[in-house]
Order: sequence, then C-alpha cells, then structure tokens
Amino acid sequence: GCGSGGGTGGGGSDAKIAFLMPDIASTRYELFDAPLFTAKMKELCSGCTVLYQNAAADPAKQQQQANSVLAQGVKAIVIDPVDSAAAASIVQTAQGQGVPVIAYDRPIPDKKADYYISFDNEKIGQMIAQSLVDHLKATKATGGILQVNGSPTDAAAGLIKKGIHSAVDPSGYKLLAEFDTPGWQPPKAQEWVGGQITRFPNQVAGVVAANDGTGGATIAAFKAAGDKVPPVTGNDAELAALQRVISGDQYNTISKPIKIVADAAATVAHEFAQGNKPAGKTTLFDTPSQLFTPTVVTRENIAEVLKEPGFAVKIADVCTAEYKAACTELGLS
Amino acid sequence: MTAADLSDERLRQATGLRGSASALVDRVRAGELGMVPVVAGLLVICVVLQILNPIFLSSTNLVNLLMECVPVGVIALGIVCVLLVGQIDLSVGSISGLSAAIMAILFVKDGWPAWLAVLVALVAGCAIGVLYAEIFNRVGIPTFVITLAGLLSFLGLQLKALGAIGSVNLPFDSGLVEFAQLKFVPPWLSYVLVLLAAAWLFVVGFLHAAKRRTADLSARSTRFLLIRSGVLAVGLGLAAWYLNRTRGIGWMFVLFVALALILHYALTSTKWGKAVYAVGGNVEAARRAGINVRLVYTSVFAICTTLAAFGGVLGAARLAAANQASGGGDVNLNAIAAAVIGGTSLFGGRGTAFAAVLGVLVIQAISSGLTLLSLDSSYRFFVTGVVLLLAVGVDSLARRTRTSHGRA
Amino acid sequence: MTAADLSDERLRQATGLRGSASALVDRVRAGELGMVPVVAGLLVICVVLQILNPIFLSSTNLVNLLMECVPVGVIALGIVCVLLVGQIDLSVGSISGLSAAIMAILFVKDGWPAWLAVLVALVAGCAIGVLYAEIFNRVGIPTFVITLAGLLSFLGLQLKALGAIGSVNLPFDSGLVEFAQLKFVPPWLSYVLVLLAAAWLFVVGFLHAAKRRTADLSARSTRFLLIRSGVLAVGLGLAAWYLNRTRGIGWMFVLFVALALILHYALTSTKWGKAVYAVGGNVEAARRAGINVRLVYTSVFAICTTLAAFGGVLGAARLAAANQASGGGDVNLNAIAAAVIGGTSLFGGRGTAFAAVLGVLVIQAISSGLTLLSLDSSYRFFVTGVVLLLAVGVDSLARRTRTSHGRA
Amino acid sequence: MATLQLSGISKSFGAVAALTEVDLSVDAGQVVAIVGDNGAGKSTLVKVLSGVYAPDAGTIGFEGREVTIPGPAAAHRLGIATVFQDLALCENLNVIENLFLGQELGPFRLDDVAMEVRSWELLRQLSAKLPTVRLPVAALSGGQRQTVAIARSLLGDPKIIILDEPTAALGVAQTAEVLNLIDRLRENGHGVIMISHNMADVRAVADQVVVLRLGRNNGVFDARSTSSEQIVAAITGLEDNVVSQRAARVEGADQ
Amino acid sequence: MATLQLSGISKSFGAVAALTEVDLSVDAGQVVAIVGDNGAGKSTLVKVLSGVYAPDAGTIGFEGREVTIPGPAAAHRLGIATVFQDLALCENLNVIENLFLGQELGPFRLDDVAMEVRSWELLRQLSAKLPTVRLPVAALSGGQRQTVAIARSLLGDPKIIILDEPTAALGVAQTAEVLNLIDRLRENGHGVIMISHNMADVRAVADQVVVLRLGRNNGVFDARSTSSEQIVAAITGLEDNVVSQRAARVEGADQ
Ligand SMILES: Nc1ncnc2c1ncn2[C@@H]1O[C@H](COP(=O)(O)OP(=O)(O)OP(=O)(O)O)[C@@H](O)[C@H]1O
Ligand SMILES: Nc1ncnc2c1ncn2[C@@H]1O[C@H](COP(=O)(O)OP(=O)(O)OP(=O)(O)O)[C@@H](O)[C@H]1O
Ligand SMILES: [Mg+2]
Ligand SMILES: [Mg+2]
Repeated sequence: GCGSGGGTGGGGSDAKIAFLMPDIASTRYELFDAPLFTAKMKELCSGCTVLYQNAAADPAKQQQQANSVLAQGVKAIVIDPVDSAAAASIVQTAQGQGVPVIAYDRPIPDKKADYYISFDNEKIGQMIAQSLVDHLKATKATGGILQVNGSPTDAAAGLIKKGIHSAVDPSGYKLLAEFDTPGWQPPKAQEWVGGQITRFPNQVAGVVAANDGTGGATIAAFKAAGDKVPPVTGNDAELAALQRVISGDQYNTISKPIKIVADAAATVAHEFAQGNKPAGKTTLFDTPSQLFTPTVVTRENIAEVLKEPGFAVKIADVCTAEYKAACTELGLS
Repeated sequence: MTAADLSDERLRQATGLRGSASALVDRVRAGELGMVPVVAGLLVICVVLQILNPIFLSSTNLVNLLMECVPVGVIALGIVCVLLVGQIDLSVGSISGLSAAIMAILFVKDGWPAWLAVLVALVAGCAIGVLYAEIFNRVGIPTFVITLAGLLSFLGLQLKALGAIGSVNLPFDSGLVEFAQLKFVPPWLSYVLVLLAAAWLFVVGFLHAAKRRTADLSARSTRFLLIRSGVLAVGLGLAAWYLNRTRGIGWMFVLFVALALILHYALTSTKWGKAVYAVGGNVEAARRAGINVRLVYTSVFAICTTLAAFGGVLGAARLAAANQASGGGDVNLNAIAAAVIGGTSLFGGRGTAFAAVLGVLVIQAISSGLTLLSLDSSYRFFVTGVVLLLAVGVDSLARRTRTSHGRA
Repeated sequence: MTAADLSDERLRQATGLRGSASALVDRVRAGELGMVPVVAGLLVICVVLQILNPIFLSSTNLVNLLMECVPVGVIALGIVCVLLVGQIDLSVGSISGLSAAIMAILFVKDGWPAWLAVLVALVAGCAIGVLYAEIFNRVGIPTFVITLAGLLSFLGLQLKALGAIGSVNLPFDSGLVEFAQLKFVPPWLSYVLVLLAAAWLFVVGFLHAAKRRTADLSARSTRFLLIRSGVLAVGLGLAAWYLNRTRGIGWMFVLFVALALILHYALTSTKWGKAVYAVGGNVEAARRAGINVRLVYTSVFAICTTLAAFGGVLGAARLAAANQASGGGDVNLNAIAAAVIGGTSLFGGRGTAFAAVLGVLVIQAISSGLTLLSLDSSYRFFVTGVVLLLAVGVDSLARRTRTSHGRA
Repeated sequence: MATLQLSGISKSFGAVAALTEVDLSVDAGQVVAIVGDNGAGKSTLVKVLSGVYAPDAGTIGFEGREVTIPGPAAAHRLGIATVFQDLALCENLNVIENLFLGQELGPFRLDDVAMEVRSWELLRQLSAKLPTVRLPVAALSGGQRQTVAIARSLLGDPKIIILDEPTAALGVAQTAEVLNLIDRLRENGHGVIMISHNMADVRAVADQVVVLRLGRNNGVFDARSTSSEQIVAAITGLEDNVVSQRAARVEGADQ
Repeated sequence: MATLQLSGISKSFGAVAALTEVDLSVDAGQVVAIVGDNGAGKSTLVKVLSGVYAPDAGTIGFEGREVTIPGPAAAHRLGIATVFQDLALCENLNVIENLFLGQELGPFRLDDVAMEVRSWELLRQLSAKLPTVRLPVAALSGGQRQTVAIARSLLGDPKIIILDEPTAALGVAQTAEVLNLIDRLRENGHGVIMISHNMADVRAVADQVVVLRLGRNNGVFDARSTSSEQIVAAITGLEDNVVSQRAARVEGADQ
C-alpha cells in the first residue's frame, strides 16, 4: 500500500526510483543526500525502492548507471550530474523511454529536464567567499587572499571557483595565488598552501577553500608552518569542519538544507512516478524548478544551525570530549 | 599411418572421446586453451550476479553492457600490444581524453566534418605514440616514466584545449553520436553475419587442413571442423536472438569485435606479429635475429596510442560530450586491468587480442552487475574487489600446474 | 703485489687520479654507481626550478619539502621491496587510507592511546599483505589483479569505516600531529648526528678494510675512507646548517631516513635480502637454491603493506585529519613512480632502498617547485610531465651504454 | 644398500611422456653416468631427483627409507646437491652471491669477507678464469658460469652430487679439473650422478653407465668393460649409426 | 683474399679487457676453429663479428671492403649467420616460430604449412629428437634447443657461418651430424668459424686453429699437422698443464 503522501495511482505503489549522485570526494552524497532521500521516499510510499548510485566523478560511469537503472524499469530518475553537459545524453535517453528526469543540485542546461531542484554551486562559492571578505573587512585585516579550488577536472569545482571569484575579485583584497587541487586531495592542498606561506610570509589575510577537506588541509599547513591560522572557509558542513568552526580553527563552512532538498526531490519524484506533472515554484533553464538557499555557518550562528530541527549532524556527535569546552562556550551543551 | 608431425613415440595419442577429453585437460593446463578458463570465470560471475539480481542477464541490460564496454575495450586492445613487448602505457586515459577534446572542438566549435575531426584526433594519438617510442629508443627512459609524464602532460593539454568552456556537447543528431548510441544491427543482418562467420571459419579451417594433409602433416578432421562451425553458429545465433529481443547488437560493438579480429590476425599471422611476441619474450634474441626492435616498439606504441585516441572518440560519442573528466577516473587502470585479466602478462610475450575483449567483458559485467544492486559505494567497492578475485581465480587455478612446471 | 682478487691480468688497474676518474666513468656506465645519475637529475631540476622561482631553494621551502615527502616516501620503500621480487602492489593508496581511518577512529572517537591506535593500524596493514601473499602463493592470481581487487575492497572498507562521519580531525595538540608538523631536531643535535654518521661510516669502512687486508683481498685505503667520511660530514653538515637557518630537520624526516637505512641494511646485508634479489632475478633459480620462495613473497608483501599503513598514519598526522580522500588520488602512482624513478626495475631484481628516497625527492621537488609557480592547472600538469622526463632522462642517458651491453 | 634408489619413475608434460618407468640406483662412493640422446629424459630425471618436478608415478628411496621430495629445499635437506644443465643462476647477482645463495654465512650480518675468500678458493680449485668475483653472472662467459654452478654444489657437504652435463661449456683445463674433482668425490665416499655426451669422459670417471632412450631405461653397463661403440649403439638404438658411419668415413679418408 | 678479415679488434667491459688487438681471417670454403680457455674472449669476438657488440678498436674487412657492423641486422645482410653460445632463442615462441624468426615466409599472411614442412626437414637432417615442433622452446631439452639454433642458421644462404660451441649440449648422434654438416658447408664454399673445447672435434673438421688466451692471439695452427697436446699447451699457456697431468696419471693407472 501507499504511504501518507501518496495518491492511489497504480504505478506509484511499488515503483523504482533512481537516485544518481556524482562523486564521493564530497562526503554529503553518501552521508546525507542518499539516506535522506531514501527515508523520505519510504515515508511517501513504502513499496517503492530507491536505486542509489554514485558515479565517483566519472561521467561515463554515470551514463552506465543511468542505462542500468533504465534497464531495471525505473519510473523516475533523480540525477546530480557529474558533468552537466554530458548529462544531456542521459536526459535524452531517459525521456526517449518515457522516464522523467529530475535534475538535482546541478542544472542540465543543454537538455530540458523535467524538473530542477537545487541550490547552485556558483552561489555557494560566492557566499563562502563573500562571508570571508566581509569578515576580513570587519576585522580590518591587511594582506591578500589565497584561493584553494577544487579539482581541475570536476565541473562542480569549476562552478564554485567561478562563484568565489565573483566575490573575491571586486573585494579590494589582492588575490595572491590560486590553485586547482587535483582530485580535491587535501594533501595536495596542504602542500600548496605550505609553499605559499613561504612565498608570502605574513601576507595571507585569509584563505578561501572550496570544500571542508581542502579547508582542513589549509589549516594544517598553517599549523605545520607554526604560523597563526588566518580565517579559512569551507563548504559542506561536514562533522569535522563543524568541529573546527567551533574550536575557532576554521572561519566558516556552508550548510545546505539537504534534508529539505532531499525531501522535496523525493516528493517530486514520487509525483512523477505516479504519472503526475508537479508544477515548479519558479522556472530556470526553461525547467520547472525549486531553489533553496544554503546557510553560511560561522561561530556566530553555528549554535542556531545545529539546533535547527532536522539538521543532518547531531550536536552530540559534534561536541565530543575535546570540543566540550568550546561547545559550552557557544551554548551548545 | 600417423602424420609426419605426430610420429614420435613419446606422444600420447588422443584417441576416442576419453582421449580427446584428457588431451583437452592437458591443453588447458599447458595454457594452450588460454581463453577457456577466463570464459569460465566470466560465466561464474554472470551466474552469481544473475542470482543477486535477475535483471542482470536481461536482454536490455546485456545490450547496454556490450555497448558500454567498447570505449575501454578499444583502449585495452592497444594496451595488449604494449604489454606484449613488455612495456606499459599509463597515459591511455589522458590520450583518450585529449583526443575526445580535439575531436569535439574541431567538430562542434570549428564545424569541421565529423570524419575529419576524428581523423585529426587519431593522427594526434598516433603522433604521441611515435613520440614515446622515439624517446624510449633514443634516451632509454623506462616507458613507465615516459608515459607517466605523458599522462600529466596530455591531461594538461586536454584541460588547456577545453580551457574556458570545460565541456563540449556533441549534437544528438550527429552521425557520430547516433552511431554510438542508437545504431543497431538489423536482426536479419545479425543472423546473416553469424552464418557468414561460421561458414568462413569452416572454409578457412578446411582449406588449411587440406593443405596440411597434402604436406603429410596432421590435420583436423572435417567432422571436427563442421562441429566447431556448428557450435559457433548456434552459440552466436542464440546470443544474437536473445539480444534481438530488445534492441539488438550495436554497430559500435561490431566495430570493436572487428578491431579485435584485425589485431588478432596481425598478431598471429603476420611477420610483424611474430616480431612483437619475440621482442616481448627476449629482446636480445629478437635483435640478434635481425628484427628491427626499435621499429617494433614504434609500431606498437603508435597502435596503442591511436587506439587510445579512438577509444576516447568513441567514449565521447557515446556520452555525447567531451569534458575535462573525459579519460579520467579509472580508464587507465581499467584498460590495463582488462588486458591482464584476459591473461596478458605484464612481463611481455604472452597475451592475445581476445584477452582485451574478455577482460573488458569481465570488468563491465562486474561493474554493471553491481550497479544493478544499488549498494552503498563502500559495499560496491568491496564487492567489486571480491568478485574480481573470484573471476580471475578460476583462470589462475586452472593454470596452477602450469606455473609449477616452470612455464609461467 | 696485487691483492688476491685483483690479480687477473685482464683487469685494468686504476692508478692515479686519471685512473680513478676513468674507473668512475666505467662504474657509472656499468650501473654500479646507480644513484649518481639520479642525483644529477635531481640537481638539474633543482637548478631549473630555482631559476624559475627563487623561493624554491629557500630554507623554509626545503624544510617543508622534506617533511612532505615522508608519507609517500615511506610507502615507496615498501613498493621497492615488492618491485624487487618482480611483483606489484596497486593498493598501497587504499591501504594507507584505510589505516589512517582505523587509526583516527580508534584514537579520536574511541579514545585509545595513540601508540595503540597506530599499532592496530599497522597490524591491519600487515595482515593485508599476508593475505595477498597467501592468495598469490596458493591460487597464483597475478599480483596486479590481487592488489587491484585490494585497491577496491579496502577503499570500500575505508569508506565504510568513516561511514557516518566522513572525516575525523586529529587534535592539533596530540603528540602524533605535533610529531608530524612541529617537531624538529635541535640544531646542536643535528650536527652531532651528522658527525656520528660520518664517524660510523669511517669506522665500519675501516674495520671492513682491515678484515679484507688480513684475508689478502683488495681494500679501500684509509685515506679514501677518511676523505669519504669527510665529504659526507661536510655535505650533511652544510645541509643541516642551511635547514637550521629556519626550522631545521623534521623528526619525521629523520624517521624516514632511518627506515630507509634499516631497509637498506636488510636488503644488502642479510640472507633475506639476498633471497629477495634472487627471487626477483630468477624465481626458478632461487627455488632450486632451496630458498623458500613463498616465504619471501609473504615477507615482502607484509613489509610493503605495513609500510603503506605507516605512510597512511604519517600522512594523516601531517594533515591532522583522516578522511575519505586519504590515500586516494595519485598516492599509488606517486609511490610506484618514486621507486621506478630512483632506478628500481619493474621486472624485479634491480633497485635499492635509496631509490625510494631519491625518487620521492624528485617527485616532491617537481611538485613543490611547480606549485610555487602558481601556474594554471593545465600548464602545471604539462610542465610536471616535461620536468619529470628531464630528471629521469639524465639518469637514462648515463646508463645508455649499459643497456646496449645487454645488461638492462 | 644403495644410497639413492629410484624405481618406476614416470613423468609426462602434456601429451609428451618424458620418462616412462625409469629405474636407477646410486651407492656411496659410486659414480653413475646417465647417457642418452637429446631429449631422452636425462635432465627430467635429474629434476625429479632434485625436487624440481614431482614424478607422476614411481618411488624414491634414500638410504633405505622411502622418501618424497616435494621441493628443492627438501632435496637439499636430504643431502642432494645438483648442478642443473641450465645452471639456474641468478643473472642479477654477482658470483659470490650466487655461490652462497640460500646458504649465506651469517644470516643477519653477512660475512662477505669470509664468503669472498671461500669463493676464490673454490674457483681456483676448478681453474676458473674469472677476472673478478664481484661481476654479476650476466657478465660471465658460458664456461665461467658453469664453473660457478659447479662450485656452488660443493659448498655444503652433500651425500649425492648430481652433475647435469657439467663440462659442456668448460675449457680443456677446467674439464680436467672437474674430472679430477669427481675422482676425489668418489674417494671421499660421495655418490655422484653424472650426465654427459662425451663418451671419453664417461668412461674415464664413471663406474656404471645407465642408458636412457626416449624416456625409458635402455640398459646398464659397466663403464670399464664396455666400449664406446657399445654405449653409442645403446643410445641411438642402432648398431649402424651416424657416429659409427662417420668414424668409418674419417678412417677411410685417413688411409 | 679472405672473405672475412679482422685486425686489431679490442673490446673492454668496464675494467675488464675482454679482447686486445685480435686478428682473424676466414676464407670461403675454409673452416677456422677458435679455441681458448674459458673467458678467453671467443664469444666476445663472435659477438663483435655478428654485430651484437661494437668493437672499441680495430677494423673488419668483408670481401675486400672495410665494413662496420652496427647491428645484427647488418651482419645478416652481409651474409653472416651465427649460432650463439647462449642460443638467443625466444622461450615463449615455438620451434617453428624460432626457426623462422625475422625471415618468415609470407610476411602479411604467414605460410605456416610451408614453414612446418621446412622445419621438419631441417630438424630431421640434424637428427633432432623433437616430439613436436609446436612446443614453446621453454619446454625443450638443452640439446633440442641447440639443434633449433643450429637449424636456424642454415635457413638463409649465408656466406659465413659462425658456430659458438655448437655441439656442447648435443648427443653423440647429433654431434656427428653437425660435424658432417660442417664438412658439407665447407664443400659448398661457405666460410665456417667454429668454437669448441673438444680437441677431437676441432681436429676432425677444422683447417686452421686460432688460439686465444686471456683476450689475445696466442698462435695459429694448422689443424691436421698439430697435435692436441700442442694446442692444449697454447690454450693453457703451459706445457705441463692439468690436462697432460691427468692424461699421464690415467695412463699410469691403466698400466
Ligand atoms: N617443461 C616441459 N614441458 C614440456 N615438455 C618438456 C618439458 N621439459 C622437458 N620436456 C620434454 O621432455 C623430453 C625430455 O627432456 P629432457 O630435458 O629430460 O632431455 P635430456 O635427456 O636432458 O636431453 P639433452 O641431452 O638435450 O639435455 C623432451 O622431449 C622435452 O621436450
Ligand atoms: N657483458 C659483459 N660485461 C662484462 N664483462 C663481460 C661481458 N661479456 C663478457 N665479459 C667478460 O669478457 C671475458 C670474455 O668472455 P667470453 O664470453 O668472450 O669468453 P669465452 O671465450 O667465450 O669463454 P667460454 O669458453 O667460457 O664461452 C670474460 O672474462 C667475461 O667475464
Ligand atoms: Mg638435459
Ligand atoms: Mg663463449
């Protein structure tokens, strides 16, 4: 039988829904998106199955996964494309077989998907960088900014990079140097930042890092150089990063309302699976869309964010023995 | 009377059915039926995967599977050549990515005709191979290092080529993309092809046997040849029938098989092929036999990189896009692994073109089978490793005694 | 009178300075001074990089460089062992990631003492190696495939282990992180160590020469030994002085050098070491000489995976975090490349522990020099490839004649 | 009672039966020569004895007990030392390392001076013409390698020494030294199995000549009382063979 | 005028001088034997001749012209075929493939039937005892391999054939066949260089004996008019050597 949100439509009661995620370099897909989406789907329709796949940053593999779920007769595909351009081919194939495609997180501009649910990466880049710039201005910091981007072969990293530039370039702070971290690897980021500390001794006012892994590596580089750690950004609000924000090592990270987005995606996918055509809140790329805004997390607002109902990370996990003191100080006990 | 080549009294004569059977076991152990255990391994994992998920052996899935193995398979064909001479190419991924980028830019952005864009990409690939071989022949840097440098350099060029755009879409209605995604062999033609293949196998075998008989050498009996062709016709026919229940056999897969057959012919039936095996087995002996070893290296690397470029083009066509990640990920490792899984030795001198075909089928079957399972990434990685061991283990166990005879 | 081992009249006697010089050239060509050309290559790229960016050879940067090469360097030490027996391990990256995860979870989440957490991680690494060797010895699957399966499986385990958290911070004030980031040898101690090393080299050399002279064999003159120790003392002393101008020599680097020295001793001066080279040179000959070949494989794989686990722990300590990306990316390729660049053969039987040290220095120097330049990724990849070829080309050219003598 | 006693040994490779029910016995202080045509199975028999191959059938007795020889290490432990026809040296190791492979002095701290001294001793004894012992074996001439392989078999104190065509690549002086050596080994009570195609050498040192033909026993002869011609006839299976024909022709030409 | 004329050839490996100013000449229809102790430099000389090593000094004349032999292919083109001491076979290839390596019939469509027929012909002619020609060379006995290597050198129609210890691993029958073969080659006007440690064989087929000692020429003898003892004395550099001592002892024991 169908769950609470479901109608009585025939196809929807034991439908298969595909949930195709792009990579494991960013931990959120495995940790949050997939389980939250699945949970919501179960709630909507207990007979439905979610086919979760992760393409590990390989567009060809994502295509293979899409073909595979189509062969299994899914009723809808929710996809976060590895490469927005290449995903057009997936949309083409799926729609050719009458399966609706919901673009998740990243848009598919070249081929009209059936629905688009997201916060966009460019915006994320812009937000973390802007938050840092504002902070630097507020503290009247002098010097320049280092920019640690994501993988040069990752389309999402390119979007974030663009967003960061849009905030850093007009900020008045000099961009000292930037680096595309091969494969998002933290040790590479650490090595690069270490070199830049040598190159620009005492000139680094702040570092914009494109995700929490590279952010953590940046902090480690400053610590290893025995220098004071300047404000460093992050992105993804993963547990370790939240702890660093609490302890004051990292300036900010960004929390995406993944639960809300995943729930919305599940609802929309369920609608499609039943043969309905849900309407969008707005239209983007000619596609009915729902957009959500992420929240920049800093020491100021971390308590609120963590206490928000439904936030993916539990306070108890964050405030381990080591961070107890800082947590109490911030009113998180 | 026994034939001239079977007259030694130490040869156990294989007579009757039991004789043939024990001869068969002998031959598997001696590694002469090299492919049989790999096929057995492939069957084992197919059964396992089918049990885990009944869609695995469905016609639709198999159709997809065959199409998906082509780009890496084509690259693996080239890798087999390089491994046969005891060298390695770590840069096939980058080369395939670069050639995809070149092709896409020339075709889409500069509006060249598709064939010309593809040709230029292939020529670029070929030039890279020649460059590698020149460096290897003249400076003597290990190919591991040369191609590692190539991996980095050509990735750099690929990023540069795609520069500000990052990703290029190929139009869906272009012949290239249609070929890679939507062109299937019509059912009647597939059966005709199967019959042609069987007939051809018989005719070639028959003529060869006749020639051997005239020369007073042992030859396969016509009955054996008939049965062999029959088995082939029925086997391929059934496969074609099953695939034709849905979309059928992709032309791209036919192209792959054709390439493998051509390479097989070149390796087994030409002077060049013998030179390749000789160089892989014992370079110094090959050199002393008057073989132009440098030319062999050059040809082999040129073939490898050209096929890598071709694989890249096919991959881009299948994906209908070329981007910065093209050729990245595990393309390198998968292509080399396919060759090795199929039984090609990393030390040179042992392997066949079919090794690439079988190896890539094993890899794709595992990958597709586990994709169907919707496991967590962590489980999927783990299970992939275990299933891979299982598939290759069958082969290795069958050859166990062979190694113990000092003939690894 | 000439010593008993130099009495053959065909031996050109190296007398005087010119004789020694030509003997030196002979030895380089014969590959006996294997490391000299690699060092020359390293110097060449250092000069190039310094010209491109004057910060490269600054004391601070060199201090960083030495620290950064330790995790991959430790892994490369293990790879050298595996390559020496003619096998390969593709999974060192995954193993290092897994061991980092195990260590971090036990240490941070479960609150175990650091040493115990590290120990458990190392034992896990060791167990993996023993498992590999068992599969290889019993089933005979090529180690390329076994370790490829391991690469996937242990990546899966790593993801699973980090499961719900994804990333674990190591406290910056823990001994482990401080060791990897902030612990440097005090200047006075560094000079003492340099002097001890030089004295030790002299004493060992002197005792050995005395023993040889008693046995009526040729021996190095005391003068030569004195000069050698003097050169070492001055060279290391200058290096230490230069590094001491800023933070000095990291204890972690000292640990790496100590590991390399231990491995060097084990490979050159123990029965086990000779067995390793023998197995790599000719397994069948080693087996016939009564060597327990399986045990050699087991020991070598256990060492390799243990060192990989140790490298992972050190890498996590340096980063002050273990996450899902630990050990990913090019750790595998860099570790293998370091061994090969240092002169270890992929075919077994040739290589030294110092190969790993030099190779990783080359890789890190290139990487550090180019990251300092702030090039576009595309240029950086390209230039990295070219510089790598340059560095290794020097070595290869120096050995050119050697290969032409059939002694590759 | 024979030190080493083989009976009914068979061994096939795929479709080729290399050995069929071969018997052989060697006593202490006895030199047994195995002769036979190329491909007769001599080396295969040697490899069965030294644990390289497991026989398909047959039993091996050593000092009265029935034994199995599962590997070369087991053969070493029994006291069987072998010089293989293909020498089985490691080309990447130098002469000393090859000589002492598997039986190095000082397992945890190799005593290279003692090993070098002992190496020169052994090699001089065999008249080896080596310029230096620090060369990798890859750089040695054929005869030098063979000398190294022979020297190696003398290192332990084996009960049975098997020499598979030990003098094939040796110069005249070295051959004479090896024959002297075999005489000495016999005097010291070692059992020696020697394979050779040189009838003069065989008759000079052997006590007994065992003939193999196409993988089967083809007669056992007393070395001293049998003529070369008889042995050659047993090897080739023909009284009138190419060897006797050539001898006759050469004699005819000389006259 | 000699077909092949070497003068002043020197070659060193690192600190070891393997050849020092060696001279040699071979005519058409002449069999020249090169003899010498182990490590005397015989194989090195052969390798210089067949383009494997480049000499450090010295000149090579071929049919009156001065030539350089930059590689084995060049030697093949000149008409020099060589059987190397280490045989230089590819173990992974079978007998037919090894025989025809580099000179396959039908480059774009190998004629394997013709090659197999020709292989059996050649091998029978040398009395090879091969069960089948489809075995990889790795599975052959030492003598079988050597036969394959010798058969290979006969495939083209070389002007000079160089045989480096061709009979070392051969059985008595095969050795006789090879000696017969050398006789035939001489009769057909080929030049033959043969290296051997077997004085009987050398004196049976050679016209001229060239002695090398420690990498230098040590005399040229007429094969027929010189006794074995004289040649052995030139090889070892001593009248009173281990060979003569052993001969004396054996004779003494016999009396
Ligand atoms: N590993 C193997 N695989 C297949 N056949 C083999 C193998 N080893 C030996 N044989 C075959 O067994 C037969 C006997 O070989 P073996 O080496 O014992 O001969 P042999 O008497 O030593 O000859 P030779 O005098 O030439 O050394 C040969 O026909 C050979 O082809
Ligand atoms: N590649 C090499 N590197 C170093 N030394 C070498 C090399 N090849 C040969 N030698 C040395 O040159 C000398 C001559 O070797 P060569 O092989 O010519 O001897 P040979 O006369 O053929 O001896 P044999 O009768 O044992 O075959 C030997 O001392 C050998 O050690
Ligand atoms: Mg033999
Ligand atoms: Mg020789």
